[in-house]
Amino acid sequence: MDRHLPTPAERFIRGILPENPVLRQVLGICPTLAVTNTMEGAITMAGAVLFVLTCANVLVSLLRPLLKPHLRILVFTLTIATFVTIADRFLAAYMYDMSKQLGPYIPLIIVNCIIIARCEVCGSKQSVPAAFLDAVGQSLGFALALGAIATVREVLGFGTWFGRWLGIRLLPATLSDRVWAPWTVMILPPGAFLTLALLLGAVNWAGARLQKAEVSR
Amino acid sequence: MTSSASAPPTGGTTATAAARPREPRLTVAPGPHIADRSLTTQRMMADVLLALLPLVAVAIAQFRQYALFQIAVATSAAVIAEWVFARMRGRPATLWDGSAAVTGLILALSLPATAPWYSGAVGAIVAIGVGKAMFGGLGQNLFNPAMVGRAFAMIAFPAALGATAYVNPTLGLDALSGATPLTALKMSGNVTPVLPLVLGMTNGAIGETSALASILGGLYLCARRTASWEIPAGSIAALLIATGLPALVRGVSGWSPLHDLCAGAFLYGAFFIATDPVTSPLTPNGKWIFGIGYGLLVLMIRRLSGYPEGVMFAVLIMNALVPLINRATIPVPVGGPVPSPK
Amino acid sequence: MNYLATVLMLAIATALINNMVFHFFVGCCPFIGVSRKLDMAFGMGAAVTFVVSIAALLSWTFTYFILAPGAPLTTWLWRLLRPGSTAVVDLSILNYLVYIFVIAWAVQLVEMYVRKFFPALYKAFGVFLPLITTNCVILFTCLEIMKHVGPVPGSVPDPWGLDKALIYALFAGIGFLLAIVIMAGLREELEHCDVPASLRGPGITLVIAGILALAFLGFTGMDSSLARRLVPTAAPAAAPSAASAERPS
Amino acid sequence: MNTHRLADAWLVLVLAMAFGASLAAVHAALKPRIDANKLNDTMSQVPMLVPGATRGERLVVADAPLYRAVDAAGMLVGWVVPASGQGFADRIEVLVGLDARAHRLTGLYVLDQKETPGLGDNVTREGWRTQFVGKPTDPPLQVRKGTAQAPHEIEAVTGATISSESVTAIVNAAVRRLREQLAAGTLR
Amino acid sequence: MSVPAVHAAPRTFPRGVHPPEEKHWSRDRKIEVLRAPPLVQIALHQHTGAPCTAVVQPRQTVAAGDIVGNSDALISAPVHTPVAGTVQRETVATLPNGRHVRVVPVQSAPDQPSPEALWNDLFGGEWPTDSISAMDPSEIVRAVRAAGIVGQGGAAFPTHVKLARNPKKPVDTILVNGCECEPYLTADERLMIEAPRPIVVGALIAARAAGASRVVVAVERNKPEALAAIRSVADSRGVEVLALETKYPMGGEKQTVRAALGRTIPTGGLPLDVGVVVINVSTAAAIARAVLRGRPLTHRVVSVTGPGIAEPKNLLVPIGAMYADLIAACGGLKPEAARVIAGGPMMGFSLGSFQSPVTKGTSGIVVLAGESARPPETPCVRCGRCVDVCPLNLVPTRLALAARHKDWPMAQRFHITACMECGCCAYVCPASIPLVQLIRTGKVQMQKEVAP
Ligand SMILES: Cc1cc2nc3c(=O)[nH]c(=O)nc-3n(C[C@H](O)[C@H](O)[C@H](O)COP(=O)(O)O)c2cc1C
Ligand SMILES: Cc1cc2nc3c(=O)[nH]c(=O)nc-3n(C[C@H](O)[C@H](O)[C@H](O)COP(=O)(O)O)c2cc1C
Ligand SMILES: Cc1cc2nc3c(=O)[nH]c(=O)nc-3n(C[C@H](O)[C@H](O)[C@H](O)COP(=O)(O)O)c2cc1C
Ligand SMILES: Cc1cc2nc3c(=O)[nH]c(=O)nc-3n(C[C@H](O)[C@H](O)[C@H](O)CO)c2cc1C
Ligand code: SF4
Ligand code: SF4
Ligand code: SF4
Ligand code: SF4
Ligand code: FES
Repeated sequence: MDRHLPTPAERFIRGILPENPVLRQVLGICPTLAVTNTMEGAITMAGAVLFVLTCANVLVSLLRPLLKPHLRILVFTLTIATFVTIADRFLAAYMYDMSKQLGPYIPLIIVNCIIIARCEVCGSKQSVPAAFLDAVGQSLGFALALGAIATVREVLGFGTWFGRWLGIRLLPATLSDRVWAPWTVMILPPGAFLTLALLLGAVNWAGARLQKAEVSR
Repeated sequence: MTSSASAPPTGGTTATAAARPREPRLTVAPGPHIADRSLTTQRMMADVLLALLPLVAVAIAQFRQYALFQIAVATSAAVIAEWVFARMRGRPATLWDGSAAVTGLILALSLPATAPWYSGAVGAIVAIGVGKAMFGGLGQNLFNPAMVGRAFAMIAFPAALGATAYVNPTLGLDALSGATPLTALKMSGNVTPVLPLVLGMTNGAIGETSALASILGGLYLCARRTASWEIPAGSIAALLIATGLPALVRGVSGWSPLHDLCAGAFLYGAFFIATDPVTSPLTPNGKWIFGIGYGLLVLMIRRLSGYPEGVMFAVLIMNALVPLINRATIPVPVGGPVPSPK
Repeated sequence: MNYLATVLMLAIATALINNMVFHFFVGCCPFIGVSRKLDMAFGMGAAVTFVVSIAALLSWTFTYFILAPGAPLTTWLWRLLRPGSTAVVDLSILNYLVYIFVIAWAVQLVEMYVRKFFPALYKAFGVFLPLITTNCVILFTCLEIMKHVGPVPGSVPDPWGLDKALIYALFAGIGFLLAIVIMAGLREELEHCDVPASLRGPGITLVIAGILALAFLGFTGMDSSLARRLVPTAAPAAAPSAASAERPS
Repeated sequence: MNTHRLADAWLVLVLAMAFGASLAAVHAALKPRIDANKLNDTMSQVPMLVPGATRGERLVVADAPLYRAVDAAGMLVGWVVPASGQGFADRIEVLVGLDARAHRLTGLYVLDQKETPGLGDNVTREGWRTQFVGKPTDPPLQVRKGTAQAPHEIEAVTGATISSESVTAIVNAAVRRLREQLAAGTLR
Repeated sequence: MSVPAVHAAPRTFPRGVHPPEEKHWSRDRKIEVLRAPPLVQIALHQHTGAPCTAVVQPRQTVAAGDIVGNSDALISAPVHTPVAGTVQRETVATLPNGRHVRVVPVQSAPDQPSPEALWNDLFGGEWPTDSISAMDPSEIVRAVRAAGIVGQGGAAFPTHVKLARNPKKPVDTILVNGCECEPYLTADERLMIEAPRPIVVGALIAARAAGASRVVVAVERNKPEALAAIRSVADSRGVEVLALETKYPMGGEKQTVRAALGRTIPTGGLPLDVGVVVINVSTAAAIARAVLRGRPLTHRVVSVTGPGIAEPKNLLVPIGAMYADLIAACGGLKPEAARVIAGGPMMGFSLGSFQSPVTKGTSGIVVLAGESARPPETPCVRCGRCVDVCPLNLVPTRLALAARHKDWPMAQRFHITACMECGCCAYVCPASIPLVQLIRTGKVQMQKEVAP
């Protein structure tokens, strides 16, 4: 049945960079933009996606012999919505601050293209270990992208990194604003769009470079 | 073949003319064989710099070394950025067409006198990098680079470029001791007399204070046909009509349509920024629409939004609409549209 | 407050100031994926506007009568089963499940209805309808409306009736339509530009979105000053409502 | 045909049951905690907003909630009024603390706001909010750019006059509402 | 069809450009007759339409005016030898527009008519008008075809086709085009001054053929002498003369008809669609010659002018003479000559070689000097100046962009096929974009790629 499908280990590796959901597949853009003005938001979102994606992918993989084609999407949606609700309640109960900050973007994971795409591409076709590692790999890739964007935005926008949890301050608070000032724009929507654009550009550029190097070798 | 730079050369192959022993060097090229040389791209940019001189003069007269500082920082940052980005893309250096200097100067003139060094520098780098180079360089950008840079800097450093940045009585310059006319109106309802607005004796961005200087420079640009007159005409007409009709009904007390015209950056924007050929429509009808839209948006933002002035936002929003305007104003050829083959 | 002013304020705030794409970042995937051609973009935007209005109608109704804490229908049923019970019945844990099915169902319904009765319209945007099920604009709108639905007085700040929910949804859709049409216009232009290879496609689209987000910041504050102008008696800078600042509990 | 479909859908039905059950369990387990979180947001502020108070008692008056601040002995020491209004960017939600007869402000807390970070969101800073403490409630407060001169004046946050005015207007409205209710005798 | 009153004519058209006129180089030089060169090359395809095939054999001797090539196609015209002599082997020559055509070389016999005799035969003497009203229209058309007359205004469209009556499209006006709006060129101007009579008479004959009741001669205002000369002949014969604004491309027929008659020719249509036939002044003279004297079209006036030629002249040349012969007759190129153009500087073609024969459509040779090359191309700054000048109200920059990117839907959206390639847009473009060239190749490629 497995026609040249990638092995579990390959699935894991691919999710992190070669098939990074945000940077290579340009999926899941909404949360990527919305929650990355602080590292805390980015990591919490990535954690929620890790939970939902892993549970959904594994469950779909378990159910895969029973899936009827025309009910497939329905089952996916049902599964995802349930796990998202659980994640949402869990955050509201134990990380109330983050729950308030992330607001509707946690429930929006339900329609996140990454998760449906993984259920389609991997969960409904491959074994449980593959589905599990695929989910973890993709989530790590997602976390990597979110972390990269959030790092740029938080450092430039607030002058901090994990400012709320760890209190890391990169610009001394006493710096005169004649010399340098944080860039408020990075916290606002324009900064989100521009950061992601530049990151995508950089990744594409590096990818093209690597490819050229390989071809010439 | 997507790049415009790789187009065939216009002058080139030397013919082996067999007519005469003296053999002049002859060129073969597609027609027309004569060109109106009074206006080249380079000349257009030089025109803009020339037309900006009155504004620069007023700025320096009023804000002294602060104006010089802003102009120096933003213009040199823009020119250096242009060079760096052209190198990065492996494109021929485009410094000598002067467009980067225009972008830098227009940006500089839109800053408050006391803006810290990084606001002009970041603004100029974003203007050229994000506003221009990322779209493919001269002629291909969809948004006015100077306004992209200014918007980025303004939102990045709201304290340095926002309303509070203008008032700074401690620097010993009279020009910097009062609120800008638009801020004074918005916050406390104070009305600045018209004459200082016309001459340039109020506070504000260094290039915007004198309506007269903007008009002088602007008329020169329109007369040279470097700028399309339809855009300032449309915007001024729209502003005067939209403010004048209510004034006719209710009567004028205090802030008049003339104030709206002369205060803030409206005229500077109408003559120098909205007229950026690259980011405005192609056809005369499109230019009218663009100008009217600009005028109305400036007014709407001044009156209704949280910001005292709307020039920058109005220009960017109208830039975004240019492709739609261009599409809606495709002229009908003389003699009607091409008949469909049948 | 004057009803017209409320409506106008909500419309401007939803479509321009808090634009779905430029402010809330929702609908980014179709915004990037379906904005290459003007007619496609218009079809997508129109389809979203259409579906979001219907989804809002359904989700408001479901939330108000069934799901929200103390919803009348659920409470009535519960009392029928357990006469004398005073507990506040709360099915809001099912919110997300119900919304996503409401949306899926609404899309199916709309598709069938439009195909049957408006074939021309179906041709224009029918192909986009199935895609919309997973469109976050719709779900996001339902979630926003949810925050303002509370059958028990005082349980939510600024409660909305069905009318406000519908206006909100309509202008959320219009805001999305506006954004995607503007973007498509710009991208058609861009096809002839020498954009760096690594930025072509999503990259430059996001750059433009960033610039548009900057431009749309110019609308900030317009809703409240408009309200102030239309209703001069309202207090300066704010039209405070007496409602609670609490979240629904 | 219909039964055929139903037969096909057994998996969905089973899943729905299972998921429903698990959600019910999650709900039952977490709801008390979530509710406590929400209430805490407000309740934990009461002692800070009204000096001498140890806890709040929630009332609903004219469809809007209100908190009686009581001391350990259960005696009324003041009020906490939740209120909200439009700020520069979005709604601002605040809690206003007042003495028992609503003559003086005793505290101000910003629950939720989306003002510009670094500008408008400075209204949440303690340094700015303490201005309100001890202010008389009559005449209504007014914002002033620069240094406050009269007792009823509030200094604007630099660069964020609009946010400052919003908060002040929200406070004034909350005060007005409480005083009306006190005067009408609906509260004791 | 109602005929608009003359005073309603606007005398101009919207947009267009005003390049420097540069007529002074040759406008005062009387037309000189070029002595028949030793060899002429008669192109078998010098008109729009089907090419001719040779009807003479190598080594055959021919008399001046003998037919050399002919075709049965409707849209075609025979070619004749301008000189007496011996036919040689058919070869191929390249015309200035890049087209390769078959040519019949004729070696001139030693005894050729004197210049005065030739001039008198072609343009001098009496041109009676009394018989015109009795002429049979189809007879005129036949004579025009037999004489091989094609338009001498540039397009070289067979004139007999234009004059043939079409009951569905009645003609009310013959418009004689004496605008000569291209800078430098003065051939038509000189002809109007020196031979107004055959022009006016030819126009009246054309009117008889086409069934037109009205004859109008339109001349740009910058040619007062020509206007006066034509008026002196025309007024007594019921022919109107109109002075139009000096503006390029006033001579384009869409613009002339608009300016002179106030009528708008539909896009993709002809003057015929608005009841007008437009003929060039030389064409008119050729018609008179053909009908009244039975002479074929064998000679034409060519301006050889510009700052790069030693002695600018207007020459009456045998069709088939080489460009090199004409240049030599004018003292050759100056050392500073930089570009040699067949035709005017706006629409003409620059020459790589002078071994091309003059054809019926050749109106001039312009030699530019010094720094005449256009500056190098830079990116379009979307200034819209090209839009401001396009006489047809097109958006040239978009057409060029579409052509460059082969975006045919866009090209069609912007009406690329309506462009008449007049060059106004490229003339004003501050970025020196070769707009006309791009549009021209775009039109051709589009036709190939979007075959119906
Ligand atoms: C070209 C130009 C464009 C400007 N655009 C804006 C704008 O869109 N919004 C704004 O608040 N200020 C803008 N300004 C600055 C204002 O004109 C100036 O600050 C105004 O007089 C008072 O605004 P402030 O209260 O923000 O300082 C612009 C200035 C210039 C020169
Ligand atoms: C990016 C940006 C964000 C802003 N955010 C706020 C804000 O959150 N609250 C506010 O009152 N003013 C904000 N402003 C400033 C307003 O435009 C307005 O200038 C200000 O309220 C005037 O206050 P001032 O008179 O104290 O400078 C912001 C300005 C910019 C450029
Ligand atoms: C741009 C342009 C300019 C023209 N200029 C002239 C001109 O100056 N004189 C002229 O006789 N024909 C000119 N023509 C050709 C006329 O349009 C028209 O074809 C001609 O007058 C018809 O007469 P014919 O068939 O006798 O040549 C021009 C055509 C174009 C497209
Ligand atoms: C009349 C005129 C106005 C211009 N205005 C601007 C401007 O507002 N901002 C800018 O960056 N460049 C301006 N330019 C320069 C140039 O067009 C600009 O750098 C291009 O947008 C870069 O592609 C202007 C040029 C002209 C001729
Ligand atoms: S699934 Fe929806 S919310 Fe998520 S990234 Fe895609 S478009 Fe955005
Ligand atoms: S399926 Fe929809 S949401 Fe997903 S990538 Fe495509 S357009 Fe975006
Ligand atoms: S004149 Fe040249 S630069 Fe200007 S719009 Fe036309 S093609 Fe572009
Ligand atoms: S060449 Fe074509 S596009 Fe250019 S001006 Fe002439 S008609 Fe217009
Ligand atoms: S992720 Fe937003 S609509 Fe698909």
